[in-house]
Amino acid sequence: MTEGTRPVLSCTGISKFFPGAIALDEVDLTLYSGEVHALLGENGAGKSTLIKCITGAYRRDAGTIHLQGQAVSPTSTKESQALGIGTVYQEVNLLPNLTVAENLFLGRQPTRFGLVSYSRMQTETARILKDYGLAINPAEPLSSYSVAVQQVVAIARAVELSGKVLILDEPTASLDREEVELLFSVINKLKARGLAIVFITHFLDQVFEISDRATVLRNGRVVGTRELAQASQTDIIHLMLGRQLESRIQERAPAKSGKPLLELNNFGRKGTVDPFNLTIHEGEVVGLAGLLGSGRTETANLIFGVVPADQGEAKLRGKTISLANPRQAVGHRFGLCPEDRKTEGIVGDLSVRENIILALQARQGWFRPLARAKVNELAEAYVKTLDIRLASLDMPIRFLSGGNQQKALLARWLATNPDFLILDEPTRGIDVGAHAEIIALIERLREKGMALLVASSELEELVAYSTRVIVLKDRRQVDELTGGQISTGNIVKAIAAETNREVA
Amino acid sequence: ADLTIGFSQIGSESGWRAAETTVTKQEAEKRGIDLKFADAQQKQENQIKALRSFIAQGVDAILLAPVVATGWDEVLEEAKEAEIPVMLLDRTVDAPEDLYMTAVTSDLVHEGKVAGDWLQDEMAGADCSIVELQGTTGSSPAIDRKKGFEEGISDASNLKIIRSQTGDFTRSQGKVVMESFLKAEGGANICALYAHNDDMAVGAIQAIKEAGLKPGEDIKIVSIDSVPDIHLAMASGEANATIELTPNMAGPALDALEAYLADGTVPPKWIQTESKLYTLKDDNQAIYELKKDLGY
Amino acid sequence: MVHGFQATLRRIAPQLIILAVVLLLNFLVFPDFFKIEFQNDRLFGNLVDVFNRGAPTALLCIGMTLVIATKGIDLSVGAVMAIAGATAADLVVSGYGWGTALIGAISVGLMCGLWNGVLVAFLRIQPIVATLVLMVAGRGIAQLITEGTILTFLNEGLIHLGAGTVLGIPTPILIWIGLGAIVTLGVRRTALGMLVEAIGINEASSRVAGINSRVLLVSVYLVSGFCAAIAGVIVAADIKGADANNAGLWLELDAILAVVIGGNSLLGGRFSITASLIGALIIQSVNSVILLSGLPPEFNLVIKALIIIAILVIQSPTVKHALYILRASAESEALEPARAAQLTPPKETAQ
Amino acid sequence: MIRSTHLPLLVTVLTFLVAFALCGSQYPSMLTTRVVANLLTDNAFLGIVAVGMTFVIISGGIDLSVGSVIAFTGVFLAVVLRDTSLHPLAAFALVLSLTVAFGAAMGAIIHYLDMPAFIVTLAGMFLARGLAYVLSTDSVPITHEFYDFLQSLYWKAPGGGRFRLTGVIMLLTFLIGMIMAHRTRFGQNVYALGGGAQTAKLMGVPLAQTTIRIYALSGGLAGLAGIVFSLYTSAGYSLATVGVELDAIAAVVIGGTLLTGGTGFVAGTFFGILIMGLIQTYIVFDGTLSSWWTKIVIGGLLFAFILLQKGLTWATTARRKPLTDFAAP
Ligand SMILES: Nc1ncnc2c1ncn2[C@@H]1O[C@H](COP(=O)(O)OP(=O)(O)OP(=O)(O)O)[C@@H](O)[C@H]1O
Ligand SMILES: Nc1ncnc2c1ncn2[C@@H]1O[C@H](COP(=O)(O)OP(=O)(O)OP(=O)(O)O)[C@@H](O)[C@H]1O
Ligand SMILES: [Mg+2]
Ligand SMILES: [Mg+2]
Repeated sequence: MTEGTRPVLSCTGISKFFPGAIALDEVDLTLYSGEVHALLGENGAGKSTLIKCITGAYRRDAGTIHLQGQAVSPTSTKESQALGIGTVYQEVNLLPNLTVAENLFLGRQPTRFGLVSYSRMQTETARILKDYGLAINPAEPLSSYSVAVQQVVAIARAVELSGKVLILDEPTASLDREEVELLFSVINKLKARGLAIVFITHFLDQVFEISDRATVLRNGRVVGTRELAQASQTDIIHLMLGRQLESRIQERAPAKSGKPLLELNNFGRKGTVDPFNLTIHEGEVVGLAGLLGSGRTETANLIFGVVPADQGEAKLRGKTISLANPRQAVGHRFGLCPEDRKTEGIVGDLSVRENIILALQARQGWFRPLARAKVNELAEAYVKTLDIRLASLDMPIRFLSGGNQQKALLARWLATNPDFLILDEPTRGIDVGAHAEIIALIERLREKGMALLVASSELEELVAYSTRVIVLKDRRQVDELTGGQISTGNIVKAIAAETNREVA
Repeated sequence: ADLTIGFSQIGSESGWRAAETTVTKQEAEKRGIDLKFADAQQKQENQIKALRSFIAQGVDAILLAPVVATGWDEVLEEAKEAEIPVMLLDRTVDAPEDLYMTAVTSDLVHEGKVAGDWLQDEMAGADCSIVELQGTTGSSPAIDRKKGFEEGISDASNLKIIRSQTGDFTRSQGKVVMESFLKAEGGANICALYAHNDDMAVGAIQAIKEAGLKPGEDIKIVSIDSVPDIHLAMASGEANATIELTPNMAGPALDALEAYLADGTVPPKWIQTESKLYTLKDDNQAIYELKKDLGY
Repeated sequence: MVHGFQATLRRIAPQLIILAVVLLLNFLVFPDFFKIEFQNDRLFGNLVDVFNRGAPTALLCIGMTLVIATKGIDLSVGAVMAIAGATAADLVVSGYGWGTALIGAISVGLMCGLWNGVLVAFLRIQPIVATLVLMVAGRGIAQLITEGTILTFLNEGLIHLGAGTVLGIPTPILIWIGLGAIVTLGVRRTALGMLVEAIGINEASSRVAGINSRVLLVSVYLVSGFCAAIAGVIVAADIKGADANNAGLWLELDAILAVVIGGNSLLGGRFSITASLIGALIIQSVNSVILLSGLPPEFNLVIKALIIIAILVIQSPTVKHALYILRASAESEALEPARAAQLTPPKETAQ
Repeated sequence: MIRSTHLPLLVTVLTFLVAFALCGSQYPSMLTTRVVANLLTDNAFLGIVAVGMTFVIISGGIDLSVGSVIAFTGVFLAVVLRDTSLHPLAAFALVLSLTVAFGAAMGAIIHYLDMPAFIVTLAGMFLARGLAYVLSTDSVPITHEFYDFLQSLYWKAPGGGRFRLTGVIMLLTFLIGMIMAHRTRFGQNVYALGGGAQTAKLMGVPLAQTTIRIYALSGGLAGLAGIVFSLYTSAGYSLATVGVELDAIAAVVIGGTLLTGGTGFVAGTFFGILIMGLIQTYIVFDGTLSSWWTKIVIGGLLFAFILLQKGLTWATTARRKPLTDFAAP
């Protein structure tokens, strides 16, 4: 602990008002040199808003910020960068059209004779990314890499920019264990160098693993700051939720495998996913496990027709069907909650209400608008069951906090009452309370007879709800675990085994 | 061998222009000339490009209907150097005379003046408030026809232009602008309309009729070009006078060229076409029949 | 529905105010501006002219609003007007009735819309370039039909569409108001409006949600082609002739301007056809001021530019925001400070 | 090193070479220095504005005012040189600072008032041409020995082609433009802006400064193009260069730059200009097209080029990244 040293950054009385909502109400935050400070809270508690106020992305309505004792007031992220505050915002905020190297060095490119030196930029990039276990071509456009890779690049950029403070808003949401480990080793190095680090996440184990202190927000107010060495997970959860999280580890109803629903034979697409066979039954949850880039997302997209398959056939209840585009999939009562909620999920300027009924309306057709009463009923029901925090159903969905957007997307598909629901990283960015809620929800849906395919990087979660787990590696199915075989250990083993086999 | 001649036309912005193109093609065909036609879409830069391409191609002569008077020196010099004679059609240019062989044009100022003179005679000293429909702002016919008309009525204190607005040489703008004139001044207070081309006059005639007035009687109408539709209007007494701008500029130009090539006859620098005045006294129906197939 | 009406009114309030101001300007330069009389069996007056002369732009901006809502733009409408007008004229001149001519013109307009729509939705060519092709070639096609001349016709039925009246009201006014109402109801009483907005905001998301974005995209270009065709027929009928060279020339810019003055974002998404139509009236009123002012035509463009810049500045999000804050702080003098601050909307900066 | 992102550029270059060869095989006199020199001279002003337009389009914007600014510049120069005794060089400096300021003002309005570039520059287009009218509706010839001197600076190649100063100015503009786009921080910021303004802002790109500079650059280059155009015609004319903005946009797009912003090449624009020039030259050499067929053929060829580009890009990238890129319309 580094008590006694003077604070690097201290914020007092930060407030931020949005129409119909007080996002931050007199929030204080103090960061010391060499500490990792976790910022915790439910979805919509105000964490991201606080970050944006500190870094000048939002104009705060009240409050002061002192950096190493000096009052500062950055009005743009450029200024905060110049002050030595590096930030990763919640959604990956990099430019897909620029190359990896250009993204990493935007604004501080190495120059020679006043001209940007590409060769130096690229060698530097390769060197920096090696620390994070990424061996990618720095000269390729960023868009050719997955969200996870982009996330790592964003982190690397922020780290490079942070002279004094590093702020990470849910950096691990789409990362795998290995990447998280690498990230933590980088954080520890920075910590040793005396940086102050703000770490926002909903993974409490990660909080306890890396952080020294935690500040908890609830409804825009600070409800407490704790030394983590002296606190337990339950304390923190209690602080966050204002209540105890009832233990949900209940006896699971045995998987009663229903009739086969969807049969995929030799289904695949050249250069995307190797052909595979998969049968999904009613009332079962098939988990997709694998490392980053193993092809989970691509498999999900293939089945939903986002990227049409170019070989194999699909049978729904024994009848051959076509899955050439999402519209057909929706027509067959499929649903897909995509991984990349910002670009493939939300329709930002439409209201939360409209976002929730969008898929249902699309299935109903253009000329049969849902009745207003029905729409309100649906939207209100899901806002309640999923506990979506919002000022009004009429606010554009992009103003919701990240986790709440995720819940609204889930609501969109639940509203269509699908037979088969594909969830790609359904709990990404969801707080502990809601996390448990969603796991329970998946369980309930399964019991009702729905078939689910869930891709997730969180193995505990997969283990919790899957009745069958398929392990992917290099876009190929390499293993399948059923019943009692399903455990975190076995999944990790299955992934590793394959690796060893290849190495051998 | 057959002659190859390049013809750089401004564009096809009006019926008159289309007629000029048709007539030029006919005249060339009549003489067995291979005519290379280039439409410049109203842009001088395209005309210069076309001229340069003609030169690169090594045509025997060039017909140029310049979109504007200025800016031709350089390219005409190149043509001269390549010994390709250039004949100007319907407008002349601001360049030394030795750079082109001849210009076949009407006198735009003169046309305006004929219109002014006609109106002065027609009114015979009575007071008259005139509204004017100008051509496209900045185009040389608009400038010169305005100037000529003002000259034509300058010695008559009874004639006064009370409103003048551009109608862009088009029929529909002519109608729109006339409508606003009628309302702004009151139909009874307008005694005559001068339009820089017939198309605008035809549009204005409709506006006058819709306002419940009789074009040609309540409001005298004089315009320029002598396109078929204005003769039709004159035949039914809805317009009073038009001044012809012949679309056959190429005929005299090609005659001069052939004479020059045959025996070196150097044509005059300016071959002026006639600016013939047509009034209600002419057999307008017959003129209409005569003109209607000329490609206007 | 009362709720819906109030929302609409709030949405179009800025446009109505601007329209009122510009009309007032007209009144200042020409005191008889608001005088309407019944003359010659028809309503006669400057205000009627604004509505009548605004018809082509108004018609165009019905389709343009939808196209722009999908994040697109249709530069070809002016050329489509010329083609449609030429087709109608050509048909009546060759002896067909006005009904056939109208149907012919509309079919041609729909074909143009289909062409644009296919380029945009299926070949994935950016709308501005895709429609640029037809903008350039279309006028050529129209001239091909008329052979460069003004194709004059005398068919009373067709002329009635552009220059006739019904109960004293010029037909074009009835047509644009009618079509505007039909399309507005058509998109708002069905799910179409929302779905169009969805694909304009985020096509990828919409597609994943199961929306048939391609067919929807083609449809909006079809509507645009349809509107352009009607506008083209009206313009031709107005002067009893199809002027392929000049019909609708540069009118696409006016239509786009009307949509923007109507407060619709060129980046797609939320739209209001009613507001665009008022935008078209605003533009026509500006033209009217210029004509009535009696200033030399050299000044036309400068005046138009300055008035438009003024309108746009007033409409810009930044100025709107500033006005909002001003009003909020004025209203909240009496209120407690926290609530006052709450009224302040976010000046959006992130995400 | 050739990257996948360079593909559109390669396609454009290839298209030009193939098209030139095809034209040459039909009309051998198209393969002369005259035609090559004409391509450079006649398109000099268009090339210069297209460089500015490339920056604007890469940044995700558009500048519709350039054609009018060229006309305004010409009229302004002509009127100033006619009515005052100012030296042309001083007049150039004056007009360039005017057009730069004009562009910067549009950029400032776009940024600070948060308005779409399309509309702001449309108003700018009306304003610039309106101002040109107010200065003079008549075309005003420029007669100054300095102009004669500048016009006499050319190199006559064997075969009769004249490589003029204006062509050289265009080539230099392209060269500097390429360096600016790809080798300076400003250039990188332009690309960043095109990739997403909000994201770029969060990454610390100075939006206001960059936007203003982009439009100032475009305005300034339109001014330079105006100077070149006035050298080309020795006159100022308020009706000149109507619709040049569309030609410039078309050239930029044919050159492989996406109108959605974020990707593109200044060098591509150069070939875009050459391709458009080639189309025009070919049509004149052919000489049989009527006015209307000329329009239809230009539209058709524009379409063909876009399609070709689309097809090639698609063929080479489809394997790697299927359908997931919703080429935002
Ligand atoms: N621009 C905005 N307009 C209106 N309300 C907003 C806006 N941005 C955020 N909010 C609201 O402010 C609150 C705080 O949001 P914030 O994104 O800070 O939450 P968070 O703690 O980061 O949540 P999460 O864990 O889900 O990311 C939310 O209720 C959100 O709806
Ligand atoms: N570490 C990496 N190095 C290089 N390329 C990677 C890496 N991780 C992912 N990729 C690329 O990203 C692409 C995306 O794969 P996909 O999104 O289907 O994986 P996933 O299993 O869903 O993983 P996740 O959703 O966690 O990103 C892969 O095709 C791969 O080429
Ligand atoms: Mg957040
Ligand atoms: Mg994934």
